Amino acid sequence: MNKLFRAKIIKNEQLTKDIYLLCVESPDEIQSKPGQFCLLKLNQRLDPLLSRPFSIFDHVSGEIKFLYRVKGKGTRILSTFKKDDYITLSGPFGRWYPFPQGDFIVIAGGIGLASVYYLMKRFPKRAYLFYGVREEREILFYDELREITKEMYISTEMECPYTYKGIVTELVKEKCKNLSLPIYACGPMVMLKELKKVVKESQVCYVATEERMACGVGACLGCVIETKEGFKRVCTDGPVFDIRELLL
Amino acid sequence: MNKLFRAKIIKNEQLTKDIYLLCVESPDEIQSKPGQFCLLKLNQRLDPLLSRPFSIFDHVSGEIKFLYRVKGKGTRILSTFKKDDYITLSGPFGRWYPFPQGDFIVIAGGIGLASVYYLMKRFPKRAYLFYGVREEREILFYDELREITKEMYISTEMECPYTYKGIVTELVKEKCKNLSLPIYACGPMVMLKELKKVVKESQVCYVATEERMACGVGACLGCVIETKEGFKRVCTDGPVFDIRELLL
Amino acid sequence: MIPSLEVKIGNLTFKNPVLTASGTFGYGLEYSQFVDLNLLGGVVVKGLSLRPKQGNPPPRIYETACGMINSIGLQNIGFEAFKNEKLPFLRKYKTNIIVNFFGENLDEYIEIAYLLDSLEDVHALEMNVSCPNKTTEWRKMGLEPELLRKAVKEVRAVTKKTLIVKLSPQVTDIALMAKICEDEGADAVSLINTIPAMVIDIKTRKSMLGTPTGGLSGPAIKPIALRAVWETVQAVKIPVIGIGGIVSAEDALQFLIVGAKAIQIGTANFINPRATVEIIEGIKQFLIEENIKDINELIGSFIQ
Amino acid sequence: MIPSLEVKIGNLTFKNPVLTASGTFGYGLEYSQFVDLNLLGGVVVKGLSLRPKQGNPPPRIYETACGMINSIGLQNIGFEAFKNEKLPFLRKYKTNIIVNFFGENLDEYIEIAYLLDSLEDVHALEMNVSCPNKTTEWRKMGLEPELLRKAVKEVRAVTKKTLIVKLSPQVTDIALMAKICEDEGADAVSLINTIPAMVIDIKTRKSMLGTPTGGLSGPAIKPIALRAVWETVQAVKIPVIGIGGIVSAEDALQFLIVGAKAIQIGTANFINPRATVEIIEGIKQFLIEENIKDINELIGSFIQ
Ligand SMILES: Cc1cc2nc3c(=O)[nH]c(=O)nc-3n(C[C@H](O)[C@H](O)[C@H](O)COP(=O)(O)OP(=O)(O)OC[C@H]3O[C@@H](n4cnc5c(N)ncnc54)[C@H](O)[C@@H]3O)c2cc1C
Ligand SMILES: Cc1cc2nc3c(=O)[nH]c(=O)nc-3n(C[C@H](O)[C@H](O)[C@H](O)COP(=O)(O)OP(=O)(O)OC[C@H]3O[C@@H](n4cnc5c(N)ncnc54)[C@H](O)[C@@H]3O)c2cc1C
Ligand SMILES: Cc1cc2nc3c(=O)[nH]c(=O)nc-3n(C[C@H](O)[C@H](O)[C@H](O)COP(=O)(O)O)c2cc1C
Ligand SMILES: Cc1cc2nc3c(=O)[nH]c(=O)nc-3n(C[C@H](O)[C@H](O)[C@H](O)COP(=O)(O)O)c2cc1C
Ligand code: FES
Ligand code: FES
Repeated sequence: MNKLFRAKIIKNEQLTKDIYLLCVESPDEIQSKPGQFCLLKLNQRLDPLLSRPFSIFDHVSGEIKFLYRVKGKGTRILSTFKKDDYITLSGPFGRWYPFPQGDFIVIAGGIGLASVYYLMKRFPKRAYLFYGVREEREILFYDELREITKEMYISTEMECPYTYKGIVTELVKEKCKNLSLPIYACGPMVMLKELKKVVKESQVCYVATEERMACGVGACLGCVIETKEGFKRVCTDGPVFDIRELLL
Repeated sequence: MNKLFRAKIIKNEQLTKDIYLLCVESPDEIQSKPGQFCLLKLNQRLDPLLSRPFSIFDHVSGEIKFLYRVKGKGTRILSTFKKDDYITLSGPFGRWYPFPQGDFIVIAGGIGLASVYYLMKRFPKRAYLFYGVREEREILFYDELREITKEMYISTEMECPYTYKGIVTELVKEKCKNLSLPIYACGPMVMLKELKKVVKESQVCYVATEERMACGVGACLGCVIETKEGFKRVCTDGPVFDIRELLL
Repeated sequence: MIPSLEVKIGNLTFKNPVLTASGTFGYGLEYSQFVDLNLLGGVVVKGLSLRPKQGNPPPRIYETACGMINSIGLQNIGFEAFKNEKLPFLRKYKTNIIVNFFGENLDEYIEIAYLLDSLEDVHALEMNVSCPNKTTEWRKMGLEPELLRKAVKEVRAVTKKTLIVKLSPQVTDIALMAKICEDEGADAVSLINTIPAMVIDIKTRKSMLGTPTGGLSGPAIKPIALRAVWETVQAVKIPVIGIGGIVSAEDALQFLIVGAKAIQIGTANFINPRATVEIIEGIKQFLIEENIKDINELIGSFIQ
Repeated sequence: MIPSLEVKIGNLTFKNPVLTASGTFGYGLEYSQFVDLNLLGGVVVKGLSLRPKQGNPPPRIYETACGMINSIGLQNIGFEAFKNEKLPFLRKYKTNIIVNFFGENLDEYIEIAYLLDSLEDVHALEMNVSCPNKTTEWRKMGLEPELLRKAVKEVRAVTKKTLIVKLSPQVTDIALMAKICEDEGADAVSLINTIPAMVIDIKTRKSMLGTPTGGLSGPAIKPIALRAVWETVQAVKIPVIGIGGIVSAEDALQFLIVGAKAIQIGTANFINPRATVEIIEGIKQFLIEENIKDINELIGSFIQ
């Protein structure tokens, strides 16, 4: 059941230069699944006008968490919210990641971690995580990730002694010769494009996509992406799609 | 010299249900005179768009004070500013009250006090103040006003044991048979209209007027009021006018 | 005493003057999780054409100052799918169902109007004459008086249902366009549709949308819409339905006071999915406070 | 390397493409306390008529969502006072002085254009053909192609100065109006003027302004203005000056990229009295970052 509700902010913590973790109280009746998102209303004023979509990073009893990067004016305003402020949000919306039967591969590009963390936590010790960031200090939740994954590989674009240097899809290709496990991925468009090249036709590969949104409920047709069967809505037909469906 | 500047907020104190006192640091080069006003910018966003005009309530070295009533969305936003926040303002603008030579009468209706306090403080113990409010608890700065005025009379619209019951212009008529001292007045339009009836042609009477503003510098012609010589700009030809000039 | 919010348009009765605007409320069902559709005066569904339509390439929306610009390009599921997949669900609600429709050319307009006329559960038709992409001559019908006259006349001839013509704001004299609709037998006009607009990315030098231009909606355009409605109300006797930037009961009341018989809520649904019902509640409150027993007393009470 | 911001309109050179919009910057002098006028590409002064004009009754302005609506009613001091009291001060600045003008009828347009032509310190004339109150037939010249044609032709005949025609957005095809101006010898067109709009007080049932309607300006209208400019740029060879809701260098750059040769800053002056100079600075920064040596390379670089 998705809902429109006002939630009290438990914390809105700055983790890196531009990444924040927002934790809000959530009513008990809110149920969510990994891969779903909420729309967060930024203010009661008319500018900015539209709510912004954010993946559910984690959802434990009575608390929903969002991990977000400050990109523009909406997220900048979001970063000014304080503990005990109230925020209006709606959701959870969208198709979740089909549940993995056994072990699975997760590929997270940067802030894309926000979409897959909850999945790995829900199915602990079963994910082979490939996590790509630009530089070492952008690696988030290292300890928690070690805890919930089966194996974890990190790539950085900048040189770093402990990580693979390069883009994450290269790392996947290298470390994961046997690509028969299902893949769950979220990251920037360039990563998804690379991934599409890597993935075989027979491979199960779910990716979370992004598009600007207005309604979030499938009504406005504003958030479509191109698929083999024509335009589909990220908010309701997605955000999780089988990569083979997408024309990236 | 008027300026555009960013000022640090010293305090923004709630005095009554809807009246606040905002104190900001002011650069040394800012010089002001009683009756002048500043434009306060409410945010860096585009809604609300325009800055709002507020009289200089008081100006002591390094500190400008504004007394304001929350009326609509702009003043509501203003009331959320906190100590140490920064606010952008410009000014001082407008014609000030011509300085009184000897004793003088001041008539303040409600928040109109914001415009005349500074005048009385600048010329201490010379003002006969007539101060009208709706009810007792709206009386502001009682002790300070006792201190800086020569005599003080308060009227309230609601019954109150210590005050005159009625509107302030009635009180003026009653207490001040000899109306030869110059009058300085600020208050709602109804008060100014009443005052115009009370005042004789020979009487010197300066009133501070209000009109919605955009530029504050006389450029947009948005803030005009009707005078005997046609439309005049509140921001630069006023806000202080000789009441005999005005067609109220 | 509970004031009456009932208004009439053509021979249709609306329990209140608050409808949804086409394209912003899907087929109603999308919002039924947030809003009890039974409470609405009416639901205007997404613009329908004979055949399904793909619409424009993404990105399709961009936020602007107090508004948004869209280039959906009238994507829709087409008449058959609407009839078979949406209408059976929508009909269950006690609200007026209004189908917004359009065609690539006049024949298509006539054909879909004719087909819709036969659907018992459709209460009214809203003819969208303001298509953003002017690919064919007929697509200019919202901008050229004589094209509009012919189009309304021919559509009118094939349907007995309440016919509302939805006007484009991109004309010098919108009241004149409304008058033409009235002359040709339309039961009402609704206005305004989005205003052609543009936003570009200074880095890429390209449009922020998949098309160069789109349509502007939201609070930004409200003062323009209100003026257009007022001008129109003075020129025609048929009801005028006000649309454009309404986000609050206060906004809605402004339109009613200048003379709109009803209003439609568009972009506001995105900002607050419960906007429609909150606006109905706000209008009711206002009538109680102002001691107005019947909303029709308020409508057109503007003092010049 | 400092990029060149210089642009040409007619035979006038502007040190940069940033001008002030008529009616929002007074006679320039009002803002000289905040802005060194020597830095501006040009100053367009408040709309001038032969004789002084009282304008509309207050209230004259009201804030709307990301915009404002005004009904100043073209109050101004008249030609003589401008010449004697304002121009002698304005001429001291090294910037182009552009006089925006209008008349009650065509004769007045011609007469004031003729008078302005003789003032050495006036560099260009901006003919305002979009007067909000349509009291006389000629006041519709901004809306009707044939009236516009005649008006521009006759005004052109009496002045050799750079002639800019400022167009109204309230037409179906603004590019067509621009084409007419080009055909009749105008050196440039500027657009858009404010959009007719309305706001009312639901308590009093009256307009929030002293007149029923006013003109909408500010960020709210920017996407509409940008689209109008782009449409116009494609239709004419003469320079187009973009106006409408520009508050930042980014906004200004959008207009330049779609092809505006220059831009005017209006309502933004009220929000930030230093808007003009900050925008000039921002444009310069952008050119440096993008490694563009001459702003003329950027102008019209929009990729469709
Ligand atoms: C289903 C979904 C889930 C998302 N989950 C997360 C998340 O968990 N954490 C996170 O940091 N971000 C997430 N995003 C992206 C996030 O919504 C955008 O970064 C945010 O809306 C930008 O808002 P802004 O006002 O700060 O940026 P703007 O000033 O609006 O724009 C800045 C830039 O961000 C782009 N952008 C704006 N809106 C979106 C959008 N809806 N999707 C993609 N790009 C956009 C713009 O095109 C522009 O390039 C998600 C997006 C979607 C669609
Ligand atoms: C020269 C001058 C000095 C002023 N000094 C003070 C002061 O010291 N303290 C104080 O509390 N107020 C003062 N005001 C009034 C103050 O500017 C308005 O109350 C304020 O702008 C309202 O803003 P808002 O956004 O809260 O209200 P809005 O939501 O904009 O409007 C609420 C109500 O206030 C009215 N209003 C809006 N702007 C003005 C305005 N500029 N002048 C008069 N009425 C307005 C509106 O018409 C409406 O009825 C002064 C006004 C002027 C012109
Ligand atoms: C995303 C979107 C899609 C729209 N689709 C249609 C449509 O299919 N048919 C139509 O007549 N109007 C359509 N409109 C216009 C709206 O119905 C309405 O006229 C306009 O948005 C102005 O109202 P608003 O400011 O309340 O949104 C659409 C508007 C939006 C924002
Ligand atoms: C208060 C005000 C007064 C104006 N007066 C004039 C005028 O005298 N002549 C004119 O051609 N345009 C006038 N305009 C229109 C502006 O020059 C400009 O075209 C319009 O405001 C859009 O630009 P903006 O959104 O940047 O303000 C006026 C606008 C405002 C807000
Ligand atoms: S955001 Fe409206 S359909 Fe997806
Ligand atoms: S506020 Fe612009 S002239 Fe007074």
